[in-house]
Amino acid sequence: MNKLNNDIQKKNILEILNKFKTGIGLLILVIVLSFMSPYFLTIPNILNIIRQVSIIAIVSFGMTMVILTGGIDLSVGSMLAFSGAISAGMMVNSGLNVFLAIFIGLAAGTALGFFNGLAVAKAKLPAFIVTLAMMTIARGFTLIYTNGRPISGFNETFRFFGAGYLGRIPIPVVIMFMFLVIIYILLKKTPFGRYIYAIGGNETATKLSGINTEKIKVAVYALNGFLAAVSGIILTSRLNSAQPMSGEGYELDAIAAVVLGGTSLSGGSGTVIGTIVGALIIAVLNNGLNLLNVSSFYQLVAKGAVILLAVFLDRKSQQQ
Amino acid sequence: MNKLNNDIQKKNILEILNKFKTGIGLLILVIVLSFMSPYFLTIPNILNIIRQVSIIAIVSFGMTMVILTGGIDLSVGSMLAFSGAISAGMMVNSGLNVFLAIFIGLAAGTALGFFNGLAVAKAKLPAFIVTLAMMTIARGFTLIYTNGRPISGFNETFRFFGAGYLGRIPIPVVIMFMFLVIIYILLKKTPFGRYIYAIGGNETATKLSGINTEKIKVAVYALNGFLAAVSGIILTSRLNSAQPMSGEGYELDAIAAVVLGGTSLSGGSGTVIGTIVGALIIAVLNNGLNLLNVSSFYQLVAKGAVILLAVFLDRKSQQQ
Amino acid sequence: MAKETVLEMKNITKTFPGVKALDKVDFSLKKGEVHALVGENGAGKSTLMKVLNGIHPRDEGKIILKGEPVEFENTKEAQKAGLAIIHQELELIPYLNVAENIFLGREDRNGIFINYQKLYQKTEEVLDMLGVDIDPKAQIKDLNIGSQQMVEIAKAVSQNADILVMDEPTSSLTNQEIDILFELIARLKEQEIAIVYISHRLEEVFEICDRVTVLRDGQFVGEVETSNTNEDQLIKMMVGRTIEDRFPEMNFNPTDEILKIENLTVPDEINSASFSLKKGEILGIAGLMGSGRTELAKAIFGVFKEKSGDIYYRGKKIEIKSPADAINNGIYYLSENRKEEGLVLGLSVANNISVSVLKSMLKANTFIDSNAENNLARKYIEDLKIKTPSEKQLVKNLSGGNQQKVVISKLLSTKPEVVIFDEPTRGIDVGAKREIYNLMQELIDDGVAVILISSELPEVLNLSNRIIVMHEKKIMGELDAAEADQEAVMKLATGRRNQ
Amino acid sequence: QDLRIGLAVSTLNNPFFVDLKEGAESMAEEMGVEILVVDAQDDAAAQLSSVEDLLIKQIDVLIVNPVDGNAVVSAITAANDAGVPVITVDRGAEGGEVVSHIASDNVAGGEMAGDFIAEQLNEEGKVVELEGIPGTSAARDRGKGFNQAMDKYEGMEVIARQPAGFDRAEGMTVMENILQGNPEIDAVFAHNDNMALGAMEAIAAAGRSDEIMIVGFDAIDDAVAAVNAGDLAATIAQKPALMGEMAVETAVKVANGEEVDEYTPVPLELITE
Ligand SMILES: Nc1ncnc2c1ncn2[C@@H]1O[C@H](COP(=O)(O)OP(=O)(O)OP(=O)(O)O)[C@@H](O)[C@H]1O
Ligand SMILES: Nc1ncnc2c1ncn2[C@@H]1O[C@H](COP(=O)(O)OP(=O)(O)OP(=O)(O)O)[C@@H](O)[C@H]1O
Ligand SMILES: [Mg+2]
Ligand SMILES: [Mg+2]
Repeated sequence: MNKLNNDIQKKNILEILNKFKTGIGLLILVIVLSFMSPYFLTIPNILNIIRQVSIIAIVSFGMTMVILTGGIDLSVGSMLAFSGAISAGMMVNSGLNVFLAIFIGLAAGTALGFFNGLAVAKAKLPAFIVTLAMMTIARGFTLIYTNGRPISGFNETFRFFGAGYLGRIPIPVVIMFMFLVIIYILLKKTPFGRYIYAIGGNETATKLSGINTEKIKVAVYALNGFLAAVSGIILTSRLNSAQPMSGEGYELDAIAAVVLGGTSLSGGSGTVIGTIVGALIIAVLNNGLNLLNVSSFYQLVAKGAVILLAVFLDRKSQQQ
Repeated sequence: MNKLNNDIQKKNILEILNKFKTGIGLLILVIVLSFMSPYFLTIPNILNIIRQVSIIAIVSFGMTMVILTGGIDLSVGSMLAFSGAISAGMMVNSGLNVFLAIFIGLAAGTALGFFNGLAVAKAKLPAFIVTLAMMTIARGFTLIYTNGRPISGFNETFRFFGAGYLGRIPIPVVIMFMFLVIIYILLKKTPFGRYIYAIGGNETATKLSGINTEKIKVAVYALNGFLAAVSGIILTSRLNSAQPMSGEGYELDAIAAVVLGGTSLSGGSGTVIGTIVGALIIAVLNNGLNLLNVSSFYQLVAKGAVILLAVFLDRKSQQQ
Repeated sequence: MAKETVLEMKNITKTFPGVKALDKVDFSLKKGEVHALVGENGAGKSTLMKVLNGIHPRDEGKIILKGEPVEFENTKEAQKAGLAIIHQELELIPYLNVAENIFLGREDRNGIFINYQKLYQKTEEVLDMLGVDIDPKAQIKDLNIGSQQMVEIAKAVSQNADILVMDEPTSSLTNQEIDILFELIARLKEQEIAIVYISHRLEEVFEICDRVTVLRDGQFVGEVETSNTNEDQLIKMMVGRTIEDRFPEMNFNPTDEILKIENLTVPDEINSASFSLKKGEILGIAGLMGSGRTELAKAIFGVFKEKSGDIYYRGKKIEIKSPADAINNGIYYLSENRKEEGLVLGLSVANNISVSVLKSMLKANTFIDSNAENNLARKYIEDLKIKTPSEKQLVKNLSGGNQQKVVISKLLSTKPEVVIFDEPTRGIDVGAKREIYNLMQELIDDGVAVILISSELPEVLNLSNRIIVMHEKKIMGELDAAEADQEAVMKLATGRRNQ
Repeated sequence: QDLRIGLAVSTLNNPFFVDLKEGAESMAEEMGVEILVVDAQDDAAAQLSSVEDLLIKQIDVLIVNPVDGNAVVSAITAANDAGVPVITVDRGAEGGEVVSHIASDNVAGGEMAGDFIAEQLNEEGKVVELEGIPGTSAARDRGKGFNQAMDKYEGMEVIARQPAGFDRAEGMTVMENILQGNPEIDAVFAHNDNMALGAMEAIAAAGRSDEIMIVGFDAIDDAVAAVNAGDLAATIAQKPALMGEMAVETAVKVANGEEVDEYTPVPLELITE
């Protein structure tokens, strides 16, 4: 009787594990770290990690969609910085109302993304080059706009988006979950989402089915710009300062989260749930290395090795 | 009569232009710059540009092969730094003979590339993640080996590779041309090269044709590590110092050169001649912006815009 | 029974770089008729239909649909005007499921969401109508090529178009499925839908079509009523000469055993298969779609990592760990799926043909001898009559049938001793088919051993000297081809053993 | 006369060097000389290339702010060969002919910060060090000076030493993580103000501002404001604008054949409330 129960439980656990295959690397990482540091598996630290992950996660959601279409976006970090700077400048220098300033910041990010989309979808230029160019251009814009100096001095309302709480839950986490759900539904349940997969799977076939693939792609890049802008505003609020160089290197982190999460760089398959797992792997790793006080040079080696191991475990468990 | 001659000439020029379509962006850039700066089209400056381009070009040659197979390598910058540091350390700290030290540096880079290849080809892990991990790991190794400090104090023999001349031609340029020719022939004329294209075009079909695709891929990544090492040693010699942080961000420059040169990121088509043109576009642009004394923030904007324009012109001229 | 004409194409001309694919072609279609479009590989059939559907712009000519001249910029406009097309090369999305693929771009919505309930329900309906058992929720990538073909058909049928173009819909189907399709076509006809039917199987043309238009080398050759013509006459129109019999009289000369398979098992794919193969014979493998014929072939060819059982080659036990091992031993497998597994579409004809033998044509032991490479390609272009402007043409620009010939050339270039043909005549025209059969004869005359997997039962029955039949990943039995008939094979294929 | 001065800056993505550049530019304008600025974006090889580009334009004097002291030697030698005198600012060069070096001492600055913390804590306490990008000279020198100071005091202990990339967001994240694992922290020293300000946000959000004192480096505007508001305990001022001004002044002197000092120290200043 007991054995049977055991068997059933075992089977259930295996099934659950199977369903969340992408998470197995993360799971093992969490288990190992909780043995290594007594601080790791505590509620404050867990909240801390998900707050830290939220900014890169929001960027990664947009990146997931771009990569699903078979594209790439290297300009997310610069778009993030630009939007943050614009919002900050509108408030501090131009004295605009917080919400109007945020709106303008979001519009700025969306516009840059929209331009990426036009160049990729309409002018048929390679996404890598287009967004690499946008990466420098938007960074240039940001440096020009800020004259290379941080902008700070925000009011409390603005601070809320990055530093506020809803009960015990930090606002950035709330915003991240909101977008996670929205984009999950968008991808799974709406025609727009299905077309994104279709384009990445076989663009010609999608076009032959009468779908305006160009429009979809432009929308995806614009949405990606929008999400980068959301992150930029949260980061600015959280840091209490718009940094002209913020978001540098985020493109690689975001792409890494997407790919770690099981999305193929050639497009067509992957999920946003995988992406959040990927982003968590990176964040947990950074947190763990800090908690264990690993010295800086060895941190690099450890980080690379663990990422390699995580993706290795994931892919092996998926092959079974 | 004269008109006929004119017509023939016109046709010839058009045909030549047509053959070097990838170069049209570069050509226009050169023409514009030579009108804008009197210093631009002078022999010393031209030599200056090709010497500047040589290091990133050698890295880009390896990257071309990797991308042709449908892969990517983000670790080139770190492999470059590691090889440079190892060679320098072998000479300065371990007192080895120059050539032995160089040999060990080259072997180190090749070994790292070989490891990338194994993880991608045999363990079937995504190249993006594998080489991203290698990027941090190799950087960590470099910092550990150098203890975060530059290594310097080389003898004249070693200095020759980066700072020497063959007649008026700088040695790095000579080395670059040598590899350009070798890799051009490798890709165009040997089975190995043909298999690289075939794998990028359709890996399954290539495998079913009896080709050991795994072996080819491992070799390509190893070769890429080797070429990064060559660059690392030239750079170390040229700077007269092995910098632990050198080569940072080179991965994007190298990939940009490859893609600007017309190679598709999904693999299967492209040439190493295109890549050198791509690398030249970036180098000429940097040189031109410095000569024109464009201020640094505006330089970013100008650089992005010109790259976008160059790739736009290229693709348009190819569509005709 | 003079029906009204719904579509007229006049003087259609279309050139690709170096190829005049269509040269002043006329075509007309009446309501409720099934109109066959036949011609050799590369005659321009697919191109004509692509021009009709707005996929390729035409250089010249007029298209008059229901009395109105039309100008479609893209497929969406063609769809709106009531045209649907089943593409020769499957155009499906690998990671979307069957239902999503069928209704891609035409989903029922529930507000902003896809109404999945309705989507699956409608998919069930279409699939039921086609009489196939495919799970609407299955991902395309997990379906075999035959099922994918049925999905492609369902996709076109579900558009309720007035004009339905079928570009070789049966090339990957088994007899049963073909019967189902023909019943469907009969029903569509009753609904006054006009159908353009492209096929290289002339018996099908006589079974279901009312009229036939023949193209040759991009030119219109003629239009005839099926009732007023016969196969020989059609073939003559297509190829400009007569071909006596569909199948040659095969001469087998089985000698030594060359290959012996014992208890070959691949988890989930093949269940303990054993058989042997002699030099100079053709062993046919028959079975229904999904019975595991392809997997058996691939298992021998070293595609699967996990497998058990023994393979003996010339009496010696060998290990085949990869296709490279197989090819080095003289075994070659021709895939049923040329697009995914056979060709590097972005490389030239010459480069594709030579890829397996590149190492044997080197100059100075290092460099590819491009003269030798081009000569090799030109030899096969001539031998197999591959229609291409030159050996330097990219394979992706060839017509489907000619692509198939390129894969066959690649195989022949290795001078194999055991050849596994998996659906070798898929999409190949009558003349070329006959050439391939002749080629098989030549192969066995040279002492080569041939395994032939084909969903065209007559092919298996007429060309093999022995037949093994598979059912659900197992070998059900072996038949002597001389005595076997369709019925005996089908009995085994559906899992009933002969008493 | 038509003097043309080249200024090769290590990076302009950092307000410190922006100040330096602006100091140089305003002085150049004042003295009526032309100044050409190139930016190496912290890449030693890019610096060499951009110096070569400057030499093509026949500058009269080269002011270089090295990305790295060793790697810059090639650039300096190239200038020497072209007969162009070289002045280094902020970081020194390990070779080549340099007529004048204008800088403050980063090692001394790190030590100054360490001494200040020890003094404030009565020579007893637990300290966190936020390191700059591993391998950069600023991270090396400031860390070296700071740890020299820490070693002097028995009661001072560095309990965590973590890299945070000279970046404000990373400074915050890393500090958040360190706060999780260390219930007792008395002070934080960051290799630059950006990281210090990021750490300050993290510490404030954790409600531990009262227990932990923070010391930064560079005295950027935000940091000085934070010091004045009592949020930062101190920052070390290096006066980058002054450095830029002095460099141009010296360059003009060199061009006019006047004598200049081989080393002009720019004094460091500990900025407290
Ligand atoms: N995109 C293209 N570019 C260049 N040539 C093409 C292209 N598409 C088709 N062709 C050429 O046009 C001719 C007609 O091709 P088409 O595909 O219409 O033949 P088909 O009659 O359908 O042949 P099959 O029976 O083999 O399918 C062929 O010579 C083919 O090589
Ligand atoms: N990736 C996959 N996942 C699940 N099932 C699969 C997958 N690939 C193939 N199958 C199934 O395996 C079976 C074997 O298919 P396959 O078409 O290769 O067999 P076959 O006997 O060669 O049939 P055919 O007549 O098409 O040549 C089919 O039922 C197919 O649906
Ligand atoms: Mg066709
Ligand atoms: Mg099959």
